[in-house]
Amino acid sequence: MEINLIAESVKFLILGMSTVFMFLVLMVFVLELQSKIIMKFFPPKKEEDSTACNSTSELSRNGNLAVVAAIAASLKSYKQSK
Amino acid sequence: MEINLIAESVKFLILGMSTVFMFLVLMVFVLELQSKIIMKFFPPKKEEDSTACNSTSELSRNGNLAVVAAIAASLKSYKQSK
Amino acid sequence: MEINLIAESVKFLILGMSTVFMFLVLMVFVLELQSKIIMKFFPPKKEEDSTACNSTSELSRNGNLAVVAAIAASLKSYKQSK
Amino acid sequence: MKKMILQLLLVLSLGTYLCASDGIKENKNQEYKSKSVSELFGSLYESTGLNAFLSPKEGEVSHGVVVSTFNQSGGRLIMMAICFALFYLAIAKGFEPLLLIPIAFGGFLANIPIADIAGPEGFLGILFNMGVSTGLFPLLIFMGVGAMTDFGPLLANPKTALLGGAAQFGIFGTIVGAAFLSQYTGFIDFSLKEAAAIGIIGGADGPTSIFVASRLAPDLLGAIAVAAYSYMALVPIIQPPIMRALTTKEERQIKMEQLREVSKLEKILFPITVMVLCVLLLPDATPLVGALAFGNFVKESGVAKRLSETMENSLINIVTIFLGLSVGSKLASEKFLVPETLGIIVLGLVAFAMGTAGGVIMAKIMNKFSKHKVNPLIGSAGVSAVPMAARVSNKEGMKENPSNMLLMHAMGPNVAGVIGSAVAAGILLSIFK
Amino acid sequence: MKKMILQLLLVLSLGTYLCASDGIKENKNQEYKSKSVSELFGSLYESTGLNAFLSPKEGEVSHGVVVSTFNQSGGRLIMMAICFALFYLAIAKGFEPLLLIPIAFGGFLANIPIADIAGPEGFLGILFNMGVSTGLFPLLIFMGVGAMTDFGPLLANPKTALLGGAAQFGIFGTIVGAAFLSQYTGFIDFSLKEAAAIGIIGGADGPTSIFVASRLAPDLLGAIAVAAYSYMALVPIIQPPIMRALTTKEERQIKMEQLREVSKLEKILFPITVMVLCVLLLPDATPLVGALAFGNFVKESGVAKRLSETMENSLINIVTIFLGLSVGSKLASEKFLVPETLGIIVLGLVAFAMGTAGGVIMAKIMNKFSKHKVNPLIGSAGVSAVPMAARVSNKEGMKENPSNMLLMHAMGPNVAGVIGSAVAAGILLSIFK
Amino acid sequence: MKKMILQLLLVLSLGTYLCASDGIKENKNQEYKSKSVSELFGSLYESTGLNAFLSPKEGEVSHGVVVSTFNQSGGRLIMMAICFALFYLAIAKGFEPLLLIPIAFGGFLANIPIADIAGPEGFLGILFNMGVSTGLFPLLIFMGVGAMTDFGPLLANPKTALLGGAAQFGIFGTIVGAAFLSQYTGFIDFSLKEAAAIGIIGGADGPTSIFVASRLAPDLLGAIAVAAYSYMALVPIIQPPIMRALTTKEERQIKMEQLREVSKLEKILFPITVMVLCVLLLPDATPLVGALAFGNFVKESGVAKRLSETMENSLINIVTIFLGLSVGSKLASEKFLVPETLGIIVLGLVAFAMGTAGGVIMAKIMNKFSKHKVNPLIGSAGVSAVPMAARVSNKEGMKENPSNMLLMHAMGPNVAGVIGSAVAAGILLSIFK
Ligand code: NA
Ligand code: NA
Ligand code: NA
Repeated sequence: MEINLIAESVKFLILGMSTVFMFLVLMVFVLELQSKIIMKFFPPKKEEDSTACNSTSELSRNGNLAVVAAIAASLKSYKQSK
Repeated sequence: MEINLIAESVKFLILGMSTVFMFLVLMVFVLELQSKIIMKFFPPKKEEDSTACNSTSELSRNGNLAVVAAIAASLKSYKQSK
Repeated sequence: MEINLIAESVKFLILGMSTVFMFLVLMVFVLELQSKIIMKFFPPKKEEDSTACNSTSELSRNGNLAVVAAIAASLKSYKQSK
Repeated sequence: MKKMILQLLLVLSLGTYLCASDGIKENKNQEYKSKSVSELFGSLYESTGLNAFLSPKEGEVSHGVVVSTFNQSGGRLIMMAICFALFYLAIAKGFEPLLLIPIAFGGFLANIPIADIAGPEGFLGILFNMGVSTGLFPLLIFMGVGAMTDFGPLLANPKTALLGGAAQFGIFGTIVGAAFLSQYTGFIDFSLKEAAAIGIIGGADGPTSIFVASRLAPDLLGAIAVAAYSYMALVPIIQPPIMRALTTKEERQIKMEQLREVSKLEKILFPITVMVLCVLLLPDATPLVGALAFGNFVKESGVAKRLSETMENSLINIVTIFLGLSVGSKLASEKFLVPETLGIIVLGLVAFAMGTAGGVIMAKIMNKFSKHKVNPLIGSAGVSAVPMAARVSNKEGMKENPSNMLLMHAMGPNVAGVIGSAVAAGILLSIFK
Repeated sequence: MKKMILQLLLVLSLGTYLCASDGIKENKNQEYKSKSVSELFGSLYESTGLNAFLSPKEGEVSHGVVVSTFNQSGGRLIMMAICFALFYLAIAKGFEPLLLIPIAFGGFLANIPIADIAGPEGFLGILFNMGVSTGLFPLLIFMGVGAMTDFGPLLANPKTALLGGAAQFGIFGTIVGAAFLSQYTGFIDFSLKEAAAIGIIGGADGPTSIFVASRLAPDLLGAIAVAAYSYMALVPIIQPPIMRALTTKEERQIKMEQLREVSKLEKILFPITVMVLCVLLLPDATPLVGALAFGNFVKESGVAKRLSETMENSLINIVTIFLGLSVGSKLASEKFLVPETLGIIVLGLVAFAMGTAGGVIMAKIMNKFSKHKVNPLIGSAGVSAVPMAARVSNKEGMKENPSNMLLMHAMGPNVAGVIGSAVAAGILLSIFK
Repeated sequence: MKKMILQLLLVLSLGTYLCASDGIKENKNQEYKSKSVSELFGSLYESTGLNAFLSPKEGEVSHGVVVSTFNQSGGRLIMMAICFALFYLAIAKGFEPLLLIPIAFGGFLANIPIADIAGPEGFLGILFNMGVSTGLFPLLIFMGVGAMTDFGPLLANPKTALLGGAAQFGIFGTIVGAAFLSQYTGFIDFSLKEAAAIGIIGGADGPTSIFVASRLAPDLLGAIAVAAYSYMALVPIIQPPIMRALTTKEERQIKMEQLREVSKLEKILFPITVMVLCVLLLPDATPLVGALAFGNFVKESGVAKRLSETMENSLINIVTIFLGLSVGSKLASEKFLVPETLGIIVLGLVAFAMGTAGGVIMAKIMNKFSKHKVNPLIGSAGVSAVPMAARVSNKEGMKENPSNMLLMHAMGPNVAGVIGSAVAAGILLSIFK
């Protein structure tokens, strides 16, 4: 049986776009619901301190503690000299 | 033939624990002997200098020589300013 | 048929060395030609600035910007104190 | 030290003496046929590439298939020239060099006569069978992409995901286009499977394209991957005219509200939520979406930094090298120099254009129904091509109003487009299962 | 740039023209059967997870085995819930996240209907066959562990190794327990091989457990690995009550002499010495002990830093991702939701408890025969679970006397426990060879 | 937390209850035969290495071949001693530790009785089949070498490439030597293929040697690799006497003009140029040259730093570990303790000596025909052994004139030697195809 390629592909277009949209609309709906629930029951705490921490931890992850120590020492000796 | 699982597993317990201990007792014995031999014939040299070196080499391994140089420069310029 | 190993291997020697040389002589010739063409039509620009840049970019690649910033800050505060 | 070596030799002599009786002399060279020096040079010449290009042989088998004499000589030279052109574009023009360089180098290697590097025993063929046929490499890349992607902008404004949905029109519209070409041109003949594999170029996502093409149309893989990455690199040229043609000056100046902050918990839950939806609606998309979600989940969890850093660095880099070379192996002339390739190149451009238009038009439709206006310039970012397409949106927006920063707003549809394409891929894989 | 692309298209046109004669039109869609739009939506619905959960089919094959209807629907949902619980424990409670996150994600993927991700052609199945069936992944992890471990504390006080030996009572005692359950309960039926694989949980060593289980009882692998890692994370909860119950206040306050310094040469020779003993006494343990010794030898040799750093970083990270996902693939409902799993969970706890008790009691026995007193709190560290168990010893010690730092003393039995478990694994593998 | 675990157990109980009907009790231990405790100890003793060494059995199969009783006992001990000697050389003397440590450890593991670690199901065997039989590992190493190598000094003075050509006399001369040994000694019998594989030691390039040997003489691979790396480490001892013997004091004092600067474009084009030549003249060398050129091209392109850094770090390190262990698996006594090994060791030394001489003499010949004098001390660097041989040239030059820095001049022939050996490898592979 000869298949009409165009007819078939138009069907795919309909199937595909409606499924993609169904998926994403549902996702939008769930995400907004989820966001409301989280905002209400698990409001995020202020994290300023944690970010300050973070940049230090990033340094230490690179194994640069020695460098940090050297800088600290240099700053300290500078301050003492004042 | 029906196997008595408990009897078998108790045999494994005996076999296993005695072999593990045999292995470890032998290991303890060999390690202590080895340690004595090494202490006598290959006493470790003082390695203070080498450890000092090491921390530098660790820095350089991370390709941070430029940073080290910068620190050195900053310290030096500080000292000169005194 | 018995093969005379030495005769065969001498043939390989002749084949191999002449091919290796043919390849490399050709390579030398092409490289010199190529170099002349490049020098004439695509002369390299001065790249001093770019190399200066490079060492900085190398630092940043290692994610050490924070360190660089710290050094910069330490130098700056030192200068200000003068 | 010399003493040590002497001792070693001594020990060896002893050993060999003890078992010397094993060494019975026998004729080990039976396979080898003696040749004169001129015969040796002759057969060496016969195995040069020069000879292979100059005198192609009828019925020569390469990479497991018979190759026409044209594809043995001129075809290979054309392919090498194309690979060199890709090198030029990657290096001088900055076209997606991370993938185009390995792909083009793989293509160059695959077109070397005699060596059969892309054949089942060549190293490109081995890499291909190990990671592309199995689907492993694109999924590992997707893990790394997940570990690198911040879905925050999407979470801050979820409805922009719809723009990423509309951009998938590029995929399905192109399938229709491919069917059209097959039906009405005399020399291009795509099967439906092949049409679907070509359409996925419109997803503007390398790993998704490669994953789908390796399943639906492995012989077109090279052309599809090259088209996908090339057009991704060309996004700054393809998209702006379409974006400007479909929008008014006022629309392009729309300012969007600042994005709210997204909590850590939302980010952690996001990959799981997407997975659950995907499991319920479209399990066939779960390998792709799952890999992406895994990478993102490990990253956002924050408790396994070692793993997420590995996924976005050494692992993705290693796999990128292997994937690029493997995909390049499909640029062998006998696979690439077919009329279908021309169709793929044309259709790939169509796919990007339709995806862009889809996203922009969807934004205009949304503005009809919502009071929170969306700048339609961010619609084009729905095609993915992360983060290039979002940058294009931003740049176009700043042309109209230098103070209008659209980048973060465009990242929402941009990352949604990745999910949208993976869903579309799942649908196509499901149809042809 | 446009010119370049036009030229590229031109070259292609030329190429395709030259071989256009190859493109004979034929019907390439023979496999494909046309469907109406509603049929397409219908068959898409049939391939949704929703449908798979709601209407499980008799005789459905997944991952190569027939799956009961319960395991197709409710079973999979229960497993997903368990995986989510593991996520929670890993992220919020810090339970061994480096392995539990990949394992639980793998488990989640393995329970997705239709996609068959853990099947022989799914990517989890491929990873499993590549690295777990062959034993490669756990051995590579062990190399990394070797490259990360400092055996110094053990070398400084070798006799503490005996504590690491006594803790293996957890392994063999649990095998008896498993046999007991099989003999006397109606619904749990472990073979001896399976009992041995469960016992190895008591080794408190992930790679060892996985290596042994993948050889002796592959179907129980998921449950065994999850139990092993979960109880390793629970060590700070499981051990202290047992430690306190078995020791007096005076014993817990024993101060140990400071450890002597260990020379570099001793550290270099240690892995070789252990290997030689292992070769002489128990070759079946040499793959595991050998991988550990190799990593440690490369590290201590100090002349191949590139390699040891790779083993303890990118290599172990990459393999951890792959291993976790692969192991997770055995959390598919049809493999996990069997009565045996309940037995494994109970027995795993028993194993940790017995191992802890074994180590503590051994320390007390040693104190009877030696004038160098050992604090029995370090005995519990003999179960491995490096370095968690040693930290627990330290913490309990400091509770009695804040100035009594036991950490380094506990590291001795801790690392000896790793070797002890590997030896025990060798014995079990040898019995069932 | 306890509550959580109880809930988990509850869920599990529910699940297991629901499908408890699956758990029909059956005899799962049919394979297992009960043994008394003393029988258990007896069979454990029989599976010890001690027993295997003391009472070797006729007809024992290891790694897929029957092993003589000598090779089961004394042979394995000799091999272990050799591996320990290699450890000593690598660690204490700095002999190429990055490769000799993994190789020697692999050799040690391969000689463990019973465990069969180098067999097809042991992990060394699996690694070998995965990466050495397929040729993948040496090629990946070569990619890394390419990404690490700067061909600038060669581009600045291309004619020094001829020195790297002349040094290949080491390869072909040694083949003649191997044929000589086979013809005229009673106990060594190399086939022509094996002779070729041995000759390649003279290339002084690890990956090339391994690639060729794995194709032409896999059974000799262990000895060839060990010889290649050992003599590469011994270059500072082997070369200087030959260099001094063949040159006059005046020649050694020749000062060379400073090298011109090489433009970025030249460096980018270089790998492509070499590849084109290789395609035209010797496609059989393209896998090796191609891998090297790929790594170098990615590096010099400068637009894919992520990839080149991965190739020269994590990727090459991981592959080095795997390659070393795999190659070591061929140090099993039954493969290594054959008279041929003695021949390989002698011939390897001959190969290095001839290569060195070839390079030096070529430099002297070139000086006869050119006004730009070349210091013949840089000729010896043509054997490759990058960068050790170039350093030797530099050191010898400075002995005569402390201000004469030859290092950069020697790097030209040094890297040309790598290409030269790859070309020679291609010729050999082409002859025996
Ligand atoms: Na997309
Ligand atoms: Na243990
Ligand atoms: Na060489």
